[in-house]
Amino acid sequence: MLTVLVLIPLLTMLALFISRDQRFVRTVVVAGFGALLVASVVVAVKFLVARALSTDAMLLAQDFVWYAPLNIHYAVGVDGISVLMILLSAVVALTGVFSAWSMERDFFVWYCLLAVGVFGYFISLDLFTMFLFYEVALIPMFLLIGVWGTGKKEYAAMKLTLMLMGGSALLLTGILGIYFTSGATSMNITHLVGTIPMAHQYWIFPLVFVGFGVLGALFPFHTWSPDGHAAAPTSVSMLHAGVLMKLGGYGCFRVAISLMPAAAHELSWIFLILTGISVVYGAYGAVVQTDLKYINAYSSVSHCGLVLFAILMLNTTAMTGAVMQMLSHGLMTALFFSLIGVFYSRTHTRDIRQMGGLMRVMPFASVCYVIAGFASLGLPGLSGFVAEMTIFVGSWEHTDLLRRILTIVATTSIVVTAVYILRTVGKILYGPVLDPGHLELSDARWYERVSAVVLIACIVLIGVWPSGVGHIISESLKNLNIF
Amino acid sequence: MIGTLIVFYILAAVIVVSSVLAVTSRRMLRAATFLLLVLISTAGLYLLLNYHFLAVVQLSVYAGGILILFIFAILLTSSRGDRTEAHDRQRMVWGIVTVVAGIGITTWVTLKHKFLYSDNPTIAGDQQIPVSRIGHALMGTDKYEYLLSFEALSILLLACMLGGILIARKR
Amino acid sequence: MEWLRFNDTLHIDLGILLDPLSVMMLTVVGVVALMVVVFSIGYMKGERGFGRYFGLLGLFVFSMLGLVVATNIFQMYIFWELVGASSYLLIGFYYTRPAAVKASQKAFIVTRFADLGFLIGILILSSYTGTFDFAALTADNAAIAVGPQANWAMALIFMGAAGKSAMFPLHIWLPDAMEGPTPVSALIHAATMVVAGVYLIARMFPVFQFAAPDVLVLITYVGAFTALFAAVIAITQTDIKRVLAFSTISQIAYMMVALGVADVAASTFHLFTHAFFKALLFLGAGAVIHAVHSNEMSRMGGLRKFMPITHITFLIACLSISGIPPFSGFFSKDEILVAAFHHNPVVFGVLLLVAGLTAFYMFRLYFRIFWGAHHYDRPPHEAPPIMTIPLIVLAVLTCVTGFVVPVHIDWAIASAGVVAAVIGIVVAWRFYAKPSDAPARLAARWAGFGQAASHRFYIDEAWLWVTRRIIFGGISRPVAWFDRHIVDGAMNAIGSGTVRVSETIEPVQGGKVQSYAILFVLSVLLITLLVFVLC
Amino acid sequence: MDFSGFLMMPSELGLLAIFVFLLAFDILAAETRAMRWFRPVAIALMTVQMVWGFFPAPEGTAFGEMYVSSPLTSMMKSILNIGTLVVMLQAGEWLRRPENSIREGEFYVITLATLLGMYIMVSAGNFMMLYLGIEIASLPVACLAAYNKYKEHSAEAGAKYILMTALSSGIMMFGLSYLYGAMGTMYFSDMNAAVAAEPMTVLGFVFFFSGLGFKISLVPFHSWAPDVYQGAPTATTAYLSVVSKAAAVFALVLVLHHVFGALAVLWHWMLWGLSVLTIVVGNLFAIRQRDIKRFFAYSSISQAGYILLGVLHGSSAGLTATLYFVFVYLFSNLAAFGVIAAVENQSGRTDIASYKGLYKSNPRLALVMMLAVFSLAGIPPLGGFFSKFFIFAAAAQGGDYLFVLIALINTVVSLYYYLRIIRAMFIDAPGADAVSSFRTDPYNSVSLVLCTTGILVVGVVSWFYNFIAQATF
Amino acid sequence: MIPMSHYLIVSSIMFFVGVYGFIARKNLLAVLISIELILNSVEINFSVFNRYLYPDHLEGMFFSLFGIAISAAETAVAIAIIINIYRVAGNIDVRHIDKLKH
Repeated sequence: MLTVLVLIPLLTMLALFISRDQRFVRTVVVAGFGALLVASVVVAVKFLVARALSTDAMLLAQDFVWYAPLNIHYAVGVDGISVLMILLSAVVALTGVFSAWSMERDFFVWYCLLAVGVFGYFISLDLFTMFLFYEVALIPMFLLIGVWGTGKKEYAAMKLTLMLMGGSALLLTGILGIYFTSGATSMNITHLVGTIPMAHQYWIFPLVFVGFGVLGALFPFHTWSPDGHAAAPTSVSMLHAGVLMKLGGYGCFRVAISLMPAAAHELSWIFLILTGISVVYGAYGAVVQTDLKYINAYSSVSHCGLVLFAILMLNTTAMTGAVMQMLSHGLMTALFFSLIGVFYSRTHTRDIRQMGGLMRVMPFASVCYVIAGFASLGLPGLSGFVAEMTIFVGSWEHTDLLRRILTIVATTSIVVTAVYILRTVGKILYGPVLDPGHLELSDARWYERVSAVVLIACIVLIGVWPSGVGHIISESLKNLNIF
Repeated sequence: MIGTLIVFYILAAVIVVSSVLAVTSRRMLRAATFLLLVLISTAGLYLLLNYHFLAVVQLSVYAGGILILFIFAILLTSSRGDRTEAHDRQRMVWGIVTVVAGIGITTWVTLKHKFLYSDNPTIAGDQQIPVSRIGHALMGTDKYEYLLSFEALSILLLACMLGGILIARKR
Repeated sequence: MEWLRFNDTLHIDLGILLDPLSVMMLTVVGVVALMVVVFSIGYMKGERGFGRYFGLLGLFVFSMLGLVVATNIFQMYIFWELVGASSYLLIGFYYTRPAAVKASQKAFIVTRFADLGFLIGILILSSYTGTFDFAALTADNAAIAVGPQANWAMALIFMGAAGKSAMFPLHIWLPDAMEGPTPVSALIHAATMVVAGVYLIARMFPVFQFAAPDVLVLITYVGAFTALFAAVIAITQTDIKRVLAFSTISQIAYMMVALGVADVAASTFHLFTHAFFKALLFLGAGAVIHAVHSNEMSRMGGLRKFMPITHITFLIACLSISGIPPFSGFFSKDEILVAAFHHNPVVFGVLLLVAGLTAFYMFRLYFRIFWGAHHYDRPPHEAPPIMTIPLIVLAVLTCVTGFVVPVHIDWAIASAGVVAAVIGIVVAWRFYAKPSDAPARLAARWAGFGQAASHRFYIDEAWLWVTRRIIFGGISRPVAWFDRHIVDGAMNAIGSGTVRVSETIEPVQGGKVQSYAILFVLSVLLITLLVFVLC
Repeated sequence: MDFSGFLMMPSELGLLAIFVFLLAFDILAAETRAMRWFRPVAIALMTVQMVWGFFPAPEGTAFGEMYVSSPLTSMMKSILNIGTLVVMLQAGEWLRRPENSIREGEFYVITLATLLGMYIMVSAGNFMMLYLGIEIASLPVACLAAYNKYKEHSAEAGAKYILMTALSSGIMMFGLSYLYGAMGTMYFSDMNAAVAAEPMTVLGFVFFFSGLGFKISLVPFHSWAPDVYQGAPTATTAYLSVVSKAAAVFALVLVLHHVFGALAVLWHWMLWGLSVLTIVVGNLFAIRQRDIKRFFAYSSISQAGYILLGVLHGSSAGLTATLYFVFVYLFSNLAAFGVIAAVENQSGRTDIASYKGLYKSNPRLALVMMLAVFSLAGIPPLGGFFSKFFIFAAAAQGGDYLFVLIALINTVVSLYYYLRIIRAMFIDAPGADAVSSFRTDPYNSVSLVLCTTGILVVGVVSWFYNFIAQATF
Repeated sequence: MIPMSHYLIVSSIMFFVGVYGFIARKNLLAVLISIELILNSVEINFSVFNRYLYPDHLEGMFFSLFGIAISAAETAVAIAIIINIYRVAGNIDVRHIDKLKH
């Protein structure tokens, strides 16, 4: 059942190979990713139905032996967290298609491959397939940025790919360590819980955490992010910041924390400090940037740092917040990038010093941008607030001084976030129109609007009705029983 | 017995001196001649070891075959520059280092090793090996018999011949 | 209704809490908002973004009502933030004006900074009481012990309140916020949002009282200082809306002092009366600005002839704020003075001084707008009925609200207040009702002080220095530099280092067979040796 | 005398028959129109041989343990068959060029002879057979390297190869003589019983090992490889880098396990150091190459390091992983060389710069190259990912996480230079003298399809791994 | 009575002299001559071991025998290639065959 989520983008990709003209390509892609969204929703509904009947950690699970000698299975299954991630990915992927409306066929081929990796990753239960899909998701990035990007695209693509692959090198070592030191006869995550000897956890945990952390923009391994996002084309930035960076956080949780909770307890302080730095550092870094995408990239460092920060707090509340933050950041950053794409495609600049008064010229896009900004700075009613508050409340549950201080440090980021968001909004949207040429520009086209509206709808949904997702997440965490 | 000893040392001396000369002599034909001396002396060693058949093969294949090839090749490719070949000092130093190290290690190893029948050449069959035994061994299919190797060798020779022709023929 | 559950004990509910306090606030918000909306129909006519304006106004009122009826501190925080955001949007309504944009950003960021304290305060409080709920927090048997934690929590919560209510030194956003449309200022920055801080502390008052009395002392002094400080600045301002803004700060500080001296009733009463007369003042000012198209006092004068309704209502409001009986301000101010008197004579003295100053600057304003010489190219005309009706309604309310609450008036103190006010009015009349050189002479004598006051004691500059130098120059730029050059540089260095090594070893593969042979043979020998040695 | 031993070796006999038949064909049909049929016939026969190789061969020993046959050796031979077949498919276009057509037949014949040598290497039960096999597999290859004999590069490659081969075979033989001296036998089984960690044995082993290391192109015995790979005709390079290397790996695996098992502690650490060195040095050199053949030489050097990683722990999983790795490596590397051959035949160029914009002009070739390169870099879901994973798993099973980490970090470095190729093909704008759009030779296309299928399928379908696994031990 | 080690020392001297020649000589044919020395020394080793230590079977002797044949084949191929070099490059200086290095 879950495999459908992988098959749909795969088939879309194959269909693209035979399609020739642009119209057909668009039809195929929209149909494919639309079907993917529908399938994701179906999966979510099925999951909820199944959840009512069962308290197993993973539902809708299926298991096929793949490489018997090494106990590698093709094992899939979902819990609430992965279901939400799947929904997020489907939404962002579909909106990404709309934002990439004018792209050629080859672009979508790699785009589909990316989707294959992402969905495969989220449904995987087996460490091997998980890692496999993880890398499948990373590699198309090189071409997507390298071929269709802008600016220092080759450099950015190379750096991104190499740094992420460097992370996955650590990761693979960790995965092998998990498998062989546990003495288990399975690579299935659910079977590996509690089997890893403590002595080994000490070295495996950092490897796995940093390995995933690179993708989650863990300080100081985040530097691929500004360059990569700045160089990537709109929809790739959307998918990358919106979904791919979540792979890191999800992996940290799913593998590092849930398999090695003891080591996580012992070592979390190191990574808490690092992620705490990420949170504030990313925010401060964003304040002085002048390129819209750099601002957003640093802001992603900050927000994704908060995700890892929350995960490391090792309690249900913070973890719930972390997942919410993943959703929230995924949607909001996708929205940001999509709008930046709108601006960039019209003004051909991303330098905030050269823009101004766009609110007058492109009211729709600008209002959406303001909404995205509010979501980013944590305005109640939008998703960011819920996530951040849950995280802060969760991390405050710890009473030791270090975590308290770090929490306070992390909370200051919301002020700094306000500073850079408002600065950006003020510079590009408000004020007089700087470039007379900009007066001529048109507002967002219908496909761009679709993308923005869908994302905003999701942001508002989570913001207004957080207990929906919150419940799903905390239920799943309870069933996992790791805290 | 002392006679064999003397013969051995003479041969050994010839081998050592000629090999050194063969690789240091500036003129190719001289080098080839010293090689011939080495090869012949080696045949002498085989005789001392009572491997008469081997000595004959050594003489006929090496001295009779290979060396002729060498001499043809030298004549074919000789040119003026060849005669005054200057040695590359750096190479020589490296070469000498290698040689000293290599001889040192191998000698140390051979002297250190406790051989099963150490220094006892007279055990079992210190006599000439009958050619028929060699022939049977060469054509036999059992253990310590070498029909398969012989066949393989023939393929090697055939393939090398083909290759040689491929490279050497004019077109 | 449970909105979001954090853990077994903490959860955010969305609910409605109706008690006298919230009903009072609801009344204020409802009435003022209605008046402002009506007034705006006239005021905003023909403006670009008419629809947007009312949309945002609606958002604000929604948020404000949500804040008022909040049943728990987190719900309040939610709407608190929403209020801030809508305030941001409304201040920045004229988004093409750079000043408006700047002001809106400043307002949002300063209050956000304060809210950070509020949030941390909530976190501390909730983690140690295990609840967000006001009812549980303020219940008589609430198990809240005095302690550093409580002090911290409540002090931080007060920081949030101070931000929203523009207490020193977080007041800087409020004068700038006057860049927004005037009715907005009336609604948000005079009557409702800015008193949210007072409301919050009133709401949490039992907690302050039992768990953190030290914080109440802090509140008292901050309030007293702010009151005086703002009043002094108000004297020197020439922009009528800024005068009103500082007056608002000063009046809210009054309320804070009342809270600090543990008289919640007085505080909320003043809140109640202040809302109406301050809204009235702002709307009146709006009508004036609408008529003369300027905020500057120097462009006004003698308007009493052209705008009689505005004039009368404005006068009523001025009298009320000055504390002249029988207008509402008198009653509420008196309450506060009484409370302060019983609590701390110094504070009382300050408040009395402030009362005088208030009367002085309000009438300075009044005289300079409605009296004195006038020179207009085109004669200004009275505002249309849609604008004057709200003025009238508010003026009536200003007159009557003083009697809503039966108060016992301590005439001794009341007369002191009234005398102070009258002195202020008389001085203002002497100085400004007729052309006079007295202000100039006074200004000359107090040049340095006046200068400083008119520059609002350089607090803005100080904040600017903090943000520009510390945040941008001291943290962000170094962080960005560090990121690009050290962190990223390290990553790049790994890459280029590898390439460098690759370049360095390239000659090893120089195409010479004999070098290869040396390498080969020596390696074999070396490996052999190593194996001998190591194994 | 008992010649029934020959019945034990059907694949050798089959290959020998093909060899003889083609030799006769070549001699008899020289310079006639019948030569047109030479290529199809050769390829058809080789295909038959390949298929034939998959049928179970008799197991056991023959000729007094000179010859050993087991499912494992059959598997190895089949892998070599596939590689040779692909090389033959790819060579055709180049051999048909006017300057080569006169010696077209020799290429196939000599290739088959060397393949026979590799069979012997794999099936040897005695060091003499092994040595003969190695010589058969390498001496004629020197002629293939010098095949374009009028080109200086090719001649130079041939000379370098023959000289270095001769040196290494001399050193190997010296090692063998010491092994013989220490243990008094050349038979694997007897030696296995006699082996002990004495200096003489150790010296003999290291010297012998260097000979195989030379063929596998392990650092520091690798230095011939870049030069020869670059200078030799592309088909020869492909053959050297895949089939010849694979045969040497197989021989090494068998010798290490069947003969020197008792010295495992010793060679474990030796191989450990050498494979780290190989991976690192191969990568460092590969970074800056401009010629694509030379580039692939270094890339295949570093791949050799990964191969050793599987051999290192002597576990059965490691052996399976090694074989599997070689199997995947064969497809990946040959796919790359197929593309190189196609481009070279079209443009005569082998510098990486000539690949700029290849995707625009020849998208299919570029895609194949991309798959090949990604597979070599170990990117899922291609075969290379699986093979690397299994190798690492085998190492991790042995507890050698440090090495796994080093090797994995090196894969990142390798990814850097592999991505350079991708970048040239997909991102860079084609230069003025870019390769134009062309049709690939049908035989070569078949080979590319075969390799691409291999890259895509071998990993995802676990049958291959299981097939290899059941043959090993 | 000749100690076996003397044979071995002679052969190893011959071997490394050959290695020296391979490394130091310029002329390709001289290099080839050095290779002959190397191979020849190995064959001595085999015969000596066979005779002194393991005279029951003829393994060493046969290895020498085959070794001689192999070295013949090797020489043949090498000379063919060297002559080809001479044809293409006009000389057989080993230092001139260094075009392949980038």
